[in-house]
Amino acid sequence: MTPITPYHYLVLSAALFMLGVIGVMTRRNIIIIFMSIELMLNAVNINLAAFSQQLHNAVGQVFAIFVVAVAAAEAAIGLGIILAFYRNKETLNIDEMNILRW
Amino acid sequence: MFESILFYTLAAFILGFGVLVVTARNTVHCVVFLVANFLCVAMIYVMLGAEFLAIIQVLVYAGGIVVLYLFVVMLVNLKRGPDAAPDRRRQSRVGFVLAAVMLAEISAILVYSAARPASAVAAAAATPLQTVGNTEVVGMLLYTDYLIPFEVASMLLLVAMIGAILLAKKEI
Amino acid sequence: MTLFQNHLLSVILFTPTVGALLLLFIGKERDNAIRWIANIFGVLGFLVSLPLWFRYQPQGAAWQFVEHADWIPAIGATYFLGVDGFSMLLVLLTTLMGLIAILSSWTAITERVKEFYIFMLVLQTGMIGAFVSLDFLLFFLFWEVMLVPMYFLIGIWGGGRRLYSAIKFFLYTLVGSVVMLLGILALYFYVYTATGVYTFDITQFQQLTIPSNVQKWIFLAFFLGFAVKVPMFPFHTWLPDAHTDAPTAGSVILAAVLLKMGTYGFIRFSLPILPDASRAFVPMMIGLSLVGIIYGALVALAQTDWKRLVAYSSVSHMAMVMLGMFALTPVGITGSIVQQLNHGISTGALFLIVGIVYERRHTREISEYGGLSKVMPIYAAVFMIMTMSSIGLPALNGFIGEILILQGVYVVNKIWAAVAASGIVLGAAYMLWLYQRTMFGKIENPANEKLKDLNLREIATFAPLIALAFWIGIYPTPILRRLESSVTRVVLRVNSVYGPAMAKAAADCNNPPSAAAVAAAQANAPAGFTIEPPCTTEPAPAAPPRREGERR
Amino acid sequence: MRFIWLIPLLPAAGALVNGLFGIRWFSRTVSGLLACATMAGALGLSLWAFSELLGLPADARVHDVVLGHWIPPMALQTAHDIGMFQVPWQFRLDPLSGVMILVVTGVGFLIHVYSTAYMKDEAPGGYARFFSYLNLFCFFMLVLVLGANFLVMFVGWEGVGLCSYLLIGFWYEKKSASDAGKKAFITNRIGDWGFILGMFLVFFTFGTLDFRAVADAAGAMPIESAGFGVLSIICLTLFIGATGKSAQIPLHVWLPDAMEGPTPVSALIHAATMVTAGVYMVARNAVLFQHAPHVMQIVAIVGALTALMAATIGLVQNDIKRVLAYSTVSQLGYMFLATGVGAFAAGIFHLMTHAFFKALLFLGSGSVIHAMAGEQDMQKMGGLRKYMPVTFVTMMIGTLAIAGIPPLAGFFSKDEILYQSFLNNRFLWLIGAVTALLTAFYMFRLILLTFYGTYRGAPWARVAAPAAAMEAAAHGVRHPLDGQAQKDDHEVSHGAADVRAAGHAHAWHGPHESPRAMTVPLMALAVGAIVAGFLGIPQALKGANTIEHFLAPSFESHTAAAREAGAGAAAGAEHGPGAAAAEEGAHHLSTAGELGLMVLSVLIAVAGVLAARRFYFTHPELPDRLAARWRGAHALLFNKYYVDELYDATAIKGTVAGGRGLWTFDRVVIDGAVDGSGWLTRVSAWGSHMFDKHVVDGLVNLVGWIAEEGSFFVRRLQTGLVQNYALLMVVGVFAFLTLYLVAR
Amino acid sequence: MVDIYVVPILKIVVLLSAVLLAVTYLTLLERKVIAWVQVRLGPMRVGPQGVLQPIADAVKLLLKEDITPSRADKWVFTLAPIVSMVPALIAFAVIPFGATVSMFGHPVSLYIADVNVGLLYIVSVTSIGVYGIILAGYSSNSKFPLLAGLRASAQLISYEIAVTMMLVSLVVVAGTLSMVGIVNAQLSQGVWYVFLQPVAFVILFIGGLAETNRAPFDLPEAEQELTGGFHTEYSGMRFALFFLAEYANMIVVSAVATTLFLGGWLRPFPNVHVLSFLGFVPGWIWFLLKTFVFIYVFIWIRATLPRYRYDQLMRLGWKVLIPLGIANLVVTAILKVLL
Repeated sequence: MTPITPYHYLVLSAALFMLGVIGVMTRRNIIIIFMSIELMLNAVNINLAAFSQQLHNAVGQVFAIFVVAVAAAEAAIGLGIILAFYRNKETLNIDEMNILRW
Repeated sequence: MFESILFYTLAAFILGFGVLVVTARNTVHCVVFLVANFLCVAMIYVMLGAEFLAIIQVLVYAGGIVVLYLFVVMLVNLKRGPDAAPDRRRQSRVGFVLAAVMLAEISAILVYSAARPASAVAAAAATPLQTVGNTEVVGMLLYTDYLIPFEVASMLLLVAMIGAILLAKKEI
Repeated sequence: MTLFQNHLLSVILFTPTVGALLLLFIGKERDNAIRWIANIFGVLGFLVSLPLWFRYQPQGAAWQFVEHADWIPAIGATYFLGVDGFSMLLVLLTTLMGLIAILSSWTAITERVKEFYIFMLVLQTGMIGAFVSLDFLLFFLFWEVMLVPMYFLIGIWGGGRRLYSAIKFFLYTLVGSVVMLLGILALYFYVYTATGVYTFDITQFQQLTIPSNVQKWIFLAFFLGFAVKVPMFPFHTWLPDAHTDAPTAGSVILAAVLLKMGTYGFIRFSLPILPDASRAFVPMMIGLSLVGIIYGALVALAQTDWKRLVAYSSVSHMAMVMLGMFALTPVGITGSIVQQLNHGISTGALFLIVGIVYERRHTREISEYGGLSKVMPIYAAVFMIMTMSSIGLPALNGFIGEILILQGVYVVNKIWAAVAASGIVLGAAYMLWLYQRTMFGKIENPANEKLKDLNLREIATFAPLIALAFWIGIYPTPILRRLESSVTRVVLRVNSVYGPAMAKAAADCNNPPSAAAVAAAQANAPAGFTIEPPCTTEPAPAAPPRREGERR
Repeated sequence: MRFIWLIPLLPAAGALVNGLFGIRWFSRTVSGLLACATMAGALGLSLWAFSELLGLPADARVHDVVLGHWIPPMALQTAHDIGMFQVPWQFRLDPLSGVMILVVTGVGFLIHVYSTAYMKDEAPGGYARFFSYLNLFCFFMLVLVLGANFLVMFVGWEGVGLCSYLLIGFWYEKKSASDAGKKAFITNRIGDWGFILGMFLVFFTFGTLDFRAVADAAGAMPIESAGFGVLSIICLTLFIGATGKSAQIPLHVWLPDAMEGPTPVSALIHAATMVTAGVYMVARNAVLFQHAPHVMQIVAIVGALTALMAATIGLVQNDIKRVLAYSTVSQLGYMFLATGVGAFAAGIFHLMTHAFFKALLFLGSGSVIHAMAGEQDMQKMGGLRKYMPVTFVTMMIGTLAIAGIPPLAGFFSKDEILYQSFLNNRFLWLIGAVTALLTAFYMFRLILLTFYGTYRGAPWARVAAPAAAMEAAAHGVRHPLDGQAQKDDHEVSHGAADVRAAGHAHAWHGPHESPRAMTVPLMALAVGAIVAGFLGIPQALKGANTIEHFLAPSFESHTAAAREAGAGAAAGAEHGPGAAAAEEGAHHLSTAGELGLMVLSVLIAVAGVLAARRFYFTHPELPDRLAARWRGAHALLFNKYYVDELYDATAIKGTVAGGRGLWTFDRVVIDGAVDGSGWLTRVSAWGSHMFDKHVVDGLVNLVGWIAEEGSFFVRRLQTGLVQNYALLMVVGVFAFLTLYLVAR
Repeated sequence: MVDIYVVPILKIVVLLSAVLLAVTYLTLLERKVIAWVQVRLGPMRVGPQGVLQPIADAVKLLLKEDITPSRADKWVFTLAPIVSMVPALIAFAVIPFGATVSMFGHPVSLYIADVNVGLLYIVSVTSIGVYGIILAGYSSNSKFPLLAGLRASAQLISYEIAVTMMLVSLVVVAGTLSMVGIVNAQLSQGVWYVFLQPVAFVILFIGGLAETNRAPFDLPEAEQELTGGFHTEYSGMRFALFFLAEYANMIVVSAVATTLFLGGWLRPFPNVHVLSFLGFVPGWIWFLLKTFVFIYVFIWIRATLPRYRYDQLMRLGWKVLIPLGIANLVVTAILKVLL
C-alpha cells in the first residue's frame, strides 16, 4: 500500500464534495439540501486540514474553524427560514419556493 | 500500514454515510447518518494532527448544528416527504450525471498532477509530520493575526442568532 | 483619585455624556427612572465641577487644570483643556444652570422624556467643552455640538412657531459659525506661514503679533460668529423667537449659558488675539452696544408676550455686557464678566419664572395674568427678587456688574456711560410694568384663581439662584479675585495704558503689606471680622470662618 | 461705637425673619412685637452710639467701621493717573449721621408701634409682610445714612426706593396703588441716573468714593465761582439724584401719589425719612457743593420754587393725606432752600423738626382716617374734635409747629432758614415767606375742616359694615369734586381697601378715638415737635444754637491744607453768592435785625392762621366763591399745574410709542430682512428643484426606461427555483474544469 | 509493545468493568440513601442488607422481554440506547484517577490517555449523549417520549452553555485544557480551584445536575407528567442501558468536578507540609473519596428537593446561569490579566 499522501485526502474531499453536490441537485427536501451543503463544507474542511498538515501551518485549521462558525450561522438562519416557510406553506418542497423571481 | 488501513476505513465510512445522507428517504435517518459522517470526519482530523478541529467538529457540528437539524425535522414532522412528489423537470438526473463527470475530472486532475515530478507541495509533504495542529498554535493565530476575522465571525454569529429568533418567533 | 487630580476637566466634561449614554439603555416608557437618572447626573455634574472653585489658584498659573493630548497630529489639533478664572466661573455657571434646567423639567416635559434629557445632557457637554477648550478646533467642535441638541429642544418640545424658531436659530448661528470657521482657518494658516508650525493652540495665538490689516479681517469673521450668538443689535432677531418658543429648560440654558458663548468668544479670542483690530473697532462695537441697550429696552416695553419681553431684556443686558467689554478697561471687562454671570442667574431665573406659570396655564400673554401675588405669594416674592436683580438693585448681583461696567466705560467716554445708564431707567420701567401687570391688581381671569404656588422642587430650583444673587451682590470679592489674572492678561494685550499700573499691582501682591498696616486695619474692624490683606489666596485655612450672613 | 453696624442689621434681621417665616406662621402679635423689638434695639444702640459720640472732642467725632471688601481694588484710569477702584463695606458715624440715625430709629420705632394698631385688620400674612417691609426700609435707610462712601450710600438710596415701592403698593390689588408704586420707583430711577453719573465723575476726579476723602480733596480745589467746572457738574448730577429722591421739581410727581400706601408708611417714608435723603446727601457733600456756587444757586431756586408750588397746590386739595403730602414737598423745598443758601445745618435742623411734626401730622391723619373708617375727604369730616380729643390736641401741636408759631420746633428751624436766605438773596426770602404764609393757611384749613364745624360725613347709627363699604365706594362716584377729573380717584379705591381694613371686622359705630397704641406715639411725637426746636435756639434769642455747632464738622473738609484753602476761598468770595459767605454774612446783620425778621415771620404765620379761620370757620362760603371767581386758577392748582398730564403725554407716551415703533421696526425690517433672505433661498431652491425634477431626473428616467424595456427577454432566465441556479453554477464549474483539463 | 498496546487495553478493560460495577452498585446506593433519608430500610431481601440486589436487578432486566413498538423506527430505536451509553463510557478515557504509579516494574499512569484537549474532549463527548435521548424520543413513535426527548435535548443544550462557560473560566485560571495538566496546575498553584472559582463551581454543579437529568431537573423523565420520559417504550436490556448511562454520566460529572475543582487525586492542601502525612493515603483513594462525596450529594439532593417547572428551569439556565457565567468569565479574565 502506498503511504497516505495529501492527494488521498484531496480525493476523499472531492468525492465528499460531489456527494454534497449531488444531494443539492437531486433532493427536494430543503432540510436535506441543507445537510448536503454541510457535507460540502466538511469536504472543504478536510481539504483545509490536509493542506494545513502538509504545509505545517495552522492557518488552514483556523480557516476551518471559521468555516464551522459560518456553517453554524448559516444553519441557524437557514433553519429559521425553513420554519417560517413551513409555517406559511406547510411544505418543505424546494420546487414550491419559487416566488423570488421576476 | 496502520495509517493506511485507518484512512481507507474512514474514507469508506465517510463516503458510505455520505451516500446514505444523500439517498435516505427518512429525514431523521439522514440526520443520523450525517452525525456518523461527521464523527468519521473528526477522526480524519485527528489523523491529520488537528485535534482541536476534531473536537470542534464534534462539539459544534455533531453536538450543536446537527441537533438543530434534528429539532427542525422533528418540529416539522412531515407525513409525506417532498421527495415523494414527481420531479417535473428531470433535473436530478442531469445533476447526478454532471456531478459524477466532475468527480471524474477532478480525480483525473489530481492523479495527473500526483504523477508529475515533486512540486513544492510534494517537497513540503516529504518533511516529517509535526504536531502543528495543537490547540495553542491555533489559539495564538486566532487571537493575534486573525483577531479581526474572529471578531467578525462572532458578530456574524450574534446576528445569526438574533435573526433566527426573529424568524422563528410566531409574532414579533 | 488621580482621575480627579489630573483629569478634572475631562471628568467634568464627560460626566453629562456618561449620563446621556446611560439613558440610552433605559426603556423609554420608564419616565421616572429617566428623570431620576438625568437629575442625578445633573447634580453629579455640578458636584464634580465644584473642586474647580476651591482648587483654582487666583495667583497661580494663567491656565490651570491643563490637560494635553494629541488629537489629530497631522493638522496640529490637540485635545487641550484648561481654564482660567473666567472660564472656570462660566463652567460653574453651566453646570449649575444645567442642573437647574434639568430639575425644572420634571413635570414640564411629559413627552419623549428620554430624548429630552439626552439632549440636555449632550448640550451640557457641548457647552462645558466650549469653555474649557484651549484648542481652537476643539472649541469649534464643541461650539457646533451645542447647536444640534438646542435645535431639537426648540423644535420638538417648544411651543408656538417652534419649527420656524428652531430653524431660524440653527441657520442664523450656523452662518455665524461658518464665517467664524473661516476666521479660524485664516488665523491657522497665517500662523503657519509666520512660524512654520501647524497649531490651533489658543495660548500661542494669544501671544502672536499679527499685522493690523489681517487682524481686521479675522476680527470681522469672528465678530459675525460671536455677535450672532451674543446677540448684538442687528443680529438679535433669532433670540426672541428662539426664547419664546423654546421649552422652559431650553430658554434657561439658552439665556444663561449659550449667549455667554458669544461674549466668551470675544474676551477669549477677539480681544487678546486681535488687539489692534479690537481697538480699531471699538467705535463700532460700542455703537452697536449702545443701540442694543436702548433698543432692547424700548422693544421690551412694547411686548405683550411675557417670554418675549424677557428675551428682549436679554438683548439689552447682553449689549451692556458688550459695552463693558469694549471699554477695554480692567473694571469694564471685569464688570462685563460679572454681568455675564449675573445675566445667567437672573435671566435664567426669569425664564424659569415664566416657565412655572406657563406650565400651569399654557399661555404667555401678559394680559392673561394679573393679581398672581394673591394666589402665589412665594412665587411673587421670588419674582420680585429676580426682577430687582435684573434691574440692578444694589446689594443684588445685577448692580455689581452694571456699576463696574458703567464705571469702566465712564472713564473712557462720559457720553457712552450716560446713554448706557439711561438703559437702567428703562430696564426698571419695563420690568416693573411687567411685574405690575402680572402680579398686582385683582385677579380678573378666573383661570388664575386656582393657581398653585411653588412646590418644594420648584423652590429648590430657585434657591441656589437667589443665594447666588445675594452673594454676588454683597460679597463679590472671591469672584472678582478669581477674575483678576484673566482680566489682567486681556487688558495688557489690548490696552497699553494699564501696563505699568498692573505690573505694580502684581508687585504689591508679591510684597504683602506690613503686619502693622494689617493690624491697623484690623483695629478698626468690628470683632469677628478680619480685614483681608489684598491678593491673598483664599480661603486661608487658618483664618476664622467668615460670617457671610451678618454682612447683609 | 464699634457696633454701629448692628444698628442697620437689627431691622434687617427682623425683616428677614418676618419675611421668611412670619408671613406664613406668625400671628399678628408675634410679628408686630418682633418688628418693634428690633427697632427698639436699633434705637437703643443708636442712643448709645450717639452718647459715645458726644463724649468725644468736637473735632474727633468720627468713627469708621469696615466690614470688608465689597469691590476689591482694580486698576482704573482717572483724570490724572491710574487709580484703584475699590469700595469697602464701610459705615461712618459722625455728627450728621448721628443725628440722622436718631431720627430714623426714633421716628421709625414710634411708627412701628403705631402700625401695630393701625394695621390690625390686615390678615396675619399681610401684617407680617407689612412689618417685614417696614423693617427692611429702616435697614436701608440706616445704611443710607451710615454709609461712608457713595456706593454704600447708594445701596441704601436704592433700597429705600425699593421699600417705598413695595409699601406704596402694599395693597397691590388696587391698581392706583401699584401704579403709584411703579411711578415712585421709576421717577426715583431717573434721579438715580444722575446720582450714579455724579458718582462716576467723583471717582474719575478724585480716585475715591469715600465721602471724607472726597471732601478733603475737593476742599483743596478752588471754588468754581467763575463757571461750570467739574465740581459743578458733579454737584449738578448729584442734585438730579436728590430731586428724584426728595420730590423736587421736576421729579416731584411721585410723592403725592405715594399716599396710596398705608398711612404709617406715608408718615415714615414719605414724610420723616426717605424723602429727606436728598437733603441729607447734599449736606453730606457740603464741601463739594460749597465749591460749586452756581449749583448752590440752582439748588436754592429749585427748593424755593418747589416749596411755593407745592404750597399753592396744597391750598385746594380736599384729601387730608394729599394736603399733607404737598406740605411735605413744600417743606422739602424749604430744606433745599436752606442747603442752597449754604445753611446746611439749618437744613438738617429743619429736616429733624420736620420729621417730628410731619410724622405726627401724618399719624394724626391716619388716626382720623381710622376713625372715619377709611374716609379721607376732609369735606366729609368736621367736628371731630369732640370724638377724638387726643388726636385733635396732638395734631394741633403739629400744625402749630409747622406753621411756625413759637416756641414750637418748626418756628426755630424755619426761621433759621428764612434768616439765612434773607442774608443770601432777598427774593428767595420772599418766596420763603410767602410759602410760610400759605403753609399756615392750608394747615389750619386742614384742622378747621377736620376738627371744627359740624359733622358732614356719613351717618353711622344704622350703617352696617357692607353698607359703609358701599357708601365709601360710592362717594368717589358721587363726588367728582367740582366736576374736575380726579384721575384714578383714589377715594374709590382707598375707600374700598381701607374699609376692608376698618369696616370688615366690625360694624362702624361712628368716629371714635384711636386705641392706645396709636395715641401714645402721637403724644411722644407731639412732645418731640415741641421740644426739638430748643436744640437750635439762635444766638439772637440768647440760645446756643447747639445743633449748628454740633453738625459743623460734618460740613467742612478735614485736612489742614484743605481747611486753609477753604477759608481762603471763603474769604475771597465774601461778596459772591457763595455758600461760605453765608456763615460770614450772618455777622453782618444786627441782632435787632434778626429779631425783626423773627417777629415778621411769626406775624406771617399768624396771618395765615387768621385767614384760614376766616375762610373755613367764620365764613365757610368764601372758598367756593373764590373758586368760582378764579375758576382757571383753581383748576390749575387743583390739577397740580397739569404736570402729571404733561409727563404722561410726553415722556411716558413717547417712550411707549417709541417702544411700539421699534418693535414694529424689529418685526418688519430687521426680522423681515432675515425672513427675506430665507425666502430668497427657498425660491432659488425651488428653481433648482424644478430643474432637477424635470431635466436631470428626466434624463435618468430615460435611461431607466430603456433598460426596463430592454430587459424583457433576459428575465426569462429567472425561474425562482434554487436548484436551477445551482445547476447553472455546477455547469459553470464543469465548464471551467473541462477547460482546465483540455487547456493543459 | 506491551506499553503501547497491552497496558492501555488492560487499563480499558479494568476501567470498564470497574465503572459498570460501580454503576450497578450506585443504583443500590441510591435506593439505600433515599430510604434512609425517608427513614426506611431500602432493599433488604437479596443478600445481607440487600447487597446482591443490583445483581438480581440485572438478571431480571436481562431476562425480561425486549419489546419494540410496532410503529417504531426500529433502527433508530435500537441505536438510541447505545448512543446514550457509549459517550458516557468513553468519557472516562481522559479522567485521571491518580498520578503515575509504579506497577510490576512498569510506570503506569492511572489514566488511559492524557489528551491536550482533554476537557474539550469531555465536553464534546457528552454533547453527543443528547442524541440518545432525542432519538429515543423520536423513534418510539409515541407522544410522551417525543415530548420528553425534545425537553431533554433543550435542557441539555441550554445547560451545556453555562457549564462550558464555567469550564472556560477555569481554563483561564489553569492555563491548560489537559485534565492532568489542570490537576498539576492546582498542585503548583497550591490551591483547589473550588476556592479560586467558587461561582464556577456552584454553576458547574447545578449544570451537572441538569445535564444528568437528575432531580431537581429531572423533567425529561418526570413520571408524573410524562409517565417515564423518553424511555417509556423501552424495556429489558435496552432500558437498562439508558439506566446505566444515566448513572455513568453521574460518575463522569462527579469525577470531572473532582478533577477540576477539588484537585483530583491530590490530598487536601497539597502544599501544606504539615499535612504531608495525608500523603500516605494513595492518590486514587483520595480521588474516589471526593467523587463519592459528589455522588452522595447528588443522591441527597434528589431525596430533598422538589422538581422545577419547565419554564423555571429554562429561565434559570438562560437568565441566571449563563449571564452569571459570562460575568464570571469576564471577571476572571480581567483579574487574570491584572494580577
